[in-house]
Amino acid sequence: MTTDETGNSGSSLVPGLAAVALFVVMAVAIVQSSFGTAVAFPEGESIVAHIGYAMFDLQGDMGTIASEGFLAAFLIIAIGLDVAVDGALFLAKREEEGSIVALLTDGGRELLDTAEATTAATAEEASMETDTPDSTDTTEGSR
Amino acid sequence: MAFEYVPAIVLLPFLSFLIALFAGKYLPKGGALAGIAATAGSLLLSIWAFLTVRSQGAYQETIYTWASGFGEQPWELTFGVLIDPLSAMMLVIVTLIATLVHVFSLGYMNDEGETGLPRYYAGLGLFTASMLGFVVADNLLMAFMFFELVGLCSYLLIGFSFREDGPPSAAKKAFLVTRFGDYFFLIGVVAVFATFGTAAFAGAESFPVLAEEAVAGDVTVNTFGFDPTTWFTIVGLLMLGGVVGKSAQFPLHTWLPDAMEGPTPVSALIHAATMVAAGVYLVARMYGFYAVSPTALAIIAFIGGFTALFAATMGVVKREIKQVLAYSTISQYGYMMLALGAGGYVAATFHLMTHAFFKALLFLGAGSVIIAMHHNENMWDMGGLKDKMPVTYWTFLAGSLALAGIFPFSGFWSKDEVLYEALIHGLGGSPLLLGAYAMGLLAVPVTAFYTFRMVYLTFHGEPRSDTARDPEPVRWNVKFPLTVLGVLAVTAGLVNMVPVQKVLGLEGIDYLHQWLDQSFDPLTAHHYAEVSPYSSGYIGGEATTVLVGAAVSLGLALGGLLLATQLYNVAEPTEHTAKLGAIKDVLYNNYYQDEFQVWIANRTRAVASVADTFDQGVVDGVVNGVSSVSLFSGSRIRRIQTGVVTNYAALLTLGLTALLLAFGLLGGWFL
Amino acid sequence: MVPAQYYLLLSAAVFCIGLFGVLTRDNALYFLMSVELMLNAANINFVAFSLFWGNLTGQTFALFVIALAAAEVAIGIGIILVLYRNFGSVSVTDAATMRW
Amino acid sequence: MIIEALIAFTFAAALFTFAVPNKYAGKTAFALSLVPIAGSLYMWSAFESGGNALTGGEIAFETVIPWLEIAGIQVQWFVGVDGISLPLVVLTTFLATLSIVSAWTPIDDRQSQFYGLMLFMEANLLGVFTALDFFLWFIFWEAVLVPMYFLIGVWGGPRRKYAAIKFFVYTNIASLAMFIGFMALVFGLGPSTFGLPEITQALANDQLGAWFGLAPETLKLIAFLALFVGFAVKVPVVPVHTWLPDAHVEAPTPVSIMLAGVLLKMGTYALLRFNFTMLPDQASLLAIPIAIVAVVSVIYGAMLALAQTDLKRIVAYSSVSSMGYVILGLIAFTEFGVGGATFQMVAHGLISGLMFMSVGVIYNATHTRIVSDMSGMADRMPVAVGILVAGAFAYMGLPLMAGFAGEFFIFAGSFDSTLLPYAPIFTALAMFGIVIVAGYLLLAMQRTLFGPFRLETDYEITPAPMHEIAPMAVLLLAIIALGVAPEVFLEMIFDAVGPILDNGGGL
Repeated sequence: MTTDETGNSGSSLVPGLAAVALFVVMAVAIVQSSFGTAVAFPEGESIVAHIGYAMFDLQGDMGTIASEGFLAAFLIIAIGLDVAVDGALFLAKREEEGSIVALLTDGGRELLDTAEATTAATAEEASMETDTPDSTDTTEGSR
Repeated sequence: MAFEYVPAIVLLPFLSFLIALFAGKYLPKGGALAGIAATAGSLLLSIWAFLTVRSQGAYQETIYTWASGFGEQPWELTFGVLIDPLSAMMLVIVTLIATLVHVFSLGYMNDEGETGLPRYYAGLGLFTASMLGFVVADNLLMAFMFFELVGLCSYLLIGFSFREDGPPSAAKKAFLVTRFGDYFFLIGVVAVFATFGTAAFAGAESFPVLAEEAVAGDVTVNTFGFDPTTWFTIVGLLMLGGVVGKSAQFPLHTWLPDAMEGPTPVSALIHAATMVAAGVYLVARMYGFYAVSPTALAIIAFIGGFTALFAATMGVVKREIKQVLAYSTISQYGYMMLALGAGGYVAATFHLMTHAFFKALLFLGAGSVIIAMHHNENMWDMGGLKDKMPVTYWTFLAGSLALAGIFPFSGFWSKDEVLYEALIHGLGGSPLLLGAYAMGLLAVPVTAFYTFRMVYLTFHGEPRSDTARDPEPVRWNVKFPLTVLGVLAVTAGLVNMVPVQKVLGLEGIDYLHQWLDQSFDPLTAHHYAEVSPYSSGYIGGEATTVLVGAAVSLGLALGGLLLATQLYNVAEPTEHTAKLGAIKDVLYNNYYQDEFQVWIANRTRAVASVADTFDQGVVDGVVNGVSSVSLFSGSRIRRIQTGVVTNYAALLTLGLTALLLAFGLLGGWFL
Repeated sequence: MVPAQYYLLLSAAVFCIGLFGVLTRDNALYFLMSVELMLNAANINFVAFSLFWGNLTGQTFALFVIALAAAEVAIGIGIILVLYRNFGSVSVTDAATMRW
Repeated sequence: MIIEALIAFTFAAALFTFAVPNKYAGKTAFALSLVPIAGSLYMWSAFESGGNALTGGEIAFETVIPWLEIAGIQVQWFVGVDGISLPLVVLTTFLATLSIVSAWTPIDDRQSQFYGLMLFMEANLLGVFTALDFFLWFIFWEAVLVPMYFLIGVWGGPRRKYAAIKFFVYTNIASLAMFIGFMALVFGLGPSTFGLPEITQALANDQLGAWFGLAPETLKLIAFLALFVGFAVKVPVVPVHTWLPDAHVEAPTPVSIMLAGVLLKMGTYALLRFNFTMLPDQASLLAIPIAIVAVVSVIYGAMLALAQTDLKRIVAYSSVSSMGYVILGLIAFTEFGVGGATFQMVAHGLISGLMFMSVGVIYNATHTRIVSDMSGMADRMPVAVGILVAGAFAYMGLPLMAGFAGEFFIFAGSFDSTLLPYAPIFTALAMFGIVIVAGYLLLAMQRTLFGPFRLETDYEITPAPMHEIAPMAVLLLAIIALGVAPEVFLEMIFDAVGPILDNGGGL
């Protein structure tokens, strides 16, 4: 399974059977189960407004529909999102030579190669030095 | 009064051990003087104790409680001294010979420029202390402890020249063979504790007394389901193992000739006069215990008689002077065992005493010869030393006459009494004893023969090597001990002239008999005679029997002597061993006893290496097998970690499905 | 009112469709989409039971899940980019060096 | 309070030593380890024996502080000593210091960590011998393994990883068996605390109920077997002994000293505390199999020692042999048997410590331990060899040295045993070990120490330095002192052993 489908994308449907099986099991269980009568929301209240209250821990003061307070969760998620975006940028910005991620996956071989290449380069031609800062500038500029 | 100083008899040599060990290299003579002072002090104290026993009777005191039990095993494991005629006499013998050997060592070790003198004198001091501790012991456990320490000192002193190959090997053999005997002895000691709850030699609650009463049915002891006599025989024979080992009796005698690798004074002190005597002394010490068991006594007598003859035959063909003496030692201790087994408690003690003197004398004389011969021990390289070292010659001759049992030297009296006891008790209805007596009697001419073969080869005829032509002179420190011992070897027999008493009807010249009767009640000679299972029988009358016995043994001894004179008292003696034919090889090889024991040792090691292979292969193999099974299965199971995330997801899904199914089926979700 | 089982069935179906995608595809971008489906399956349950119990917590939580999904996509895309850079493809089967 | 102070100080000393620069670590650890010695000596001098701690006797230096609650059972900080554990505490502190000194020469790398781990191990060992709450005791018991694992695995010989893992896994699996066995008892009893005295007395009063469908007697038997297997590995007895020679051969000298001197005693100590004190009836039920195990350990271990060519392996296998005597003494269930076994634990700790130390000193000079690689060492290192010879004789059970005392008490006690059928025969068989031990030690000494000097490795041999001789001399003196005056420990041991015999031991 792992070997023969490296080239083309997603040919084997066999593992999908597991998902089907899971669905069957869950469906049978769900169908067999019974729930009591639903409580539902009171008529006439604005659900969206109450979500707003819950978000900022105002549900006790303003609302009538029961809910937890989510201010802390809201702030944490906000920070989480920020981190995620920063992380995404961090991952995306790395290009060629000597990226940390590359090092992690190749066991440091590239760093070694780069180091050798750098020494070789400095020894042979000093004019290349001008190119390297250039490329760095470009990367920073893209940020 | 004197008895309060008895511990000092033991401690003085111990002190000299400490001095020699730690300060020996800073002292003149390497600690010899401290040793001489200490042993001489012990000698004086021993003589004092001896005289006090004579005037005040025996003495026993517990000095130190080593360990004490409680509850069901309320055993008191103690150290104490028991000074009775037997131990007082032994104390004097041991301290006297130890002192003389120390003096002799000045000539043998110091003058010869040996290295490691502090170690040597430390060993001698520790040995003397241990031996004296053994002699004064008032219970079996203490005796066993010092018995073992004596073995240690023997090991250290035999292996004195540890830079060579021979001595360490001989030392190992000596310790190992005697340890094998001590193994049985230790079982015996433990059994005595388990049986009687005490191991005291003397007193109303001592184990020989309890054994006697148990046989009579007066007390009950734990005999482990056996009949009392049977059980005491078993225990007695177990303890006999230690005796056989230390006193070099067949079949554990093989270590003693090898032990001649040690310095000659050590051979004199340890392997002739004292340590080897420990075994015999031990049997004498608890003779009351053996006396209740006829079977044990018969076995002792038989072992003794057999060893006496067996060892004597091997002495006939030896080339080295010390080897001859070694085999004669084994043989003579055989006589003592014969006497003990034959109910001759006094006879054995008597022979123990005279033998200590004349054998120490012979070894020291041999040491003197060895100094003169520049440490060449081969008798075939000697000859003609008679004129060059007269003191050595005459004293050595006195010792030889005593050893050969020639009237009126000391050995005659004691050996004659041994044979007499065996004879009368054998005639009294113990045919087994007569067999042992016959072997003892046969050994007499052999002894006389090899003794005088040795004397003639060493001192008579023409010198057969350059060193023998120009021997190194010996000093006073060699001659003095020889002279003292020479006098004793000639005269010691006079303390117990039983034949004279019996034939002439003189009363009261059997001093040793009277002396040994002065002990605590159940430890007296005549009590042993009463307890022992033998009755006496005579040829004609008592005096006739004495005369016949003495005449036969003296005649045989003279016969052996004459044969030796015939063959070897010539200017150019030649080896006559070829006449023995095939027996010669057997004798040279000591009846292949050594080979047999080496074979046993090798078998043991072969078994050990099989066990090792088994351990490495099977026992450890199972352990490693378990580990490799888990390692192997681990290496297979880890293949699940393919690194492909889809597979992990599939496994997760299947796992979740299976889990849901299981819960659902158990929880009835699907009904 | 619609019985709760229907919502659950729907949610299970959506989840299993997402799972099916994860199991059968090896393009990492499909993964992102499939995971999105699975998260939304959870959201359906949140909202459904929020209504069922008359409690707003579920609905609010669904909002957070949506926010988390956004973060996940952001990171996911970044990871896919790095994946592509290192292995020259976006196939998850190629990135199989962390095994055994 | 003194016990907590002792353990806490030793832990602190371990931490401190970790922080000390390598150069000074050895001396620092030595100086710090003198404090536990002083503490244990104080305990010894202030100790007044009052029976067995487990059977309701007086517990000296006792502290009980509630700590946790697990499944409704109270876990306590419960420490104290009695006549059985105090000698082992003294042994531990002494051997730890001496082994630290003996490490000065061979350990030349990461010293601060080495000595820190040694002290850490010492603290845990003190805990093992003083803890009287099962949970607490088990924590110390397991925590001993960790420093040992690193000490073998980091500073060991060429196959150190194999040896360390084998040691750790083997003993850990054994601990698991032991833990399960004990927990079965605990759940059957339902005690209010994990305190060992409470559990012991509850068992003695037949309070054990059925658990998991098992009758009390079956439960006891299962627990006994599980505990026995668990501790037997630690002791070790044949056939679960094979980790020991590997661990010894690879471990550096000071670690071997602790391993043979103290760690093995944990097994016999626990056997005495758990199997023979708590479940005496089961012990008498299984007397013959246990005696067979003991005798086989003695003879088989000695035979294996005879076949070895590595000095350390010889001593290692002889430990198996000596520990067999201890088992024999325990199963005898007599005063001298059990008391002698306890005494032998201390005696063997000192003697095997001395032997490993001596072999280590020879190794430091020659860099080989193979018998055939050398001879005549006595010529070059007279003092060290002299002490080695003395130690070897102590091992052979020379009277007036500690080994003889222990062995004699055991033999005398087991010969007289009423509980063990055929006791005299078992005893006589086991005693044959004293002949074999003499055989292999004398053989090895003759080959390595005596004869003309010869050495296969290229090292200049000089007499051993003072700091190598001194600990050996101290040990030798201690051995002789104990051999001459065994009463110093024997009295308190007997006092603590008596109640065990009253408690049961007869069917």
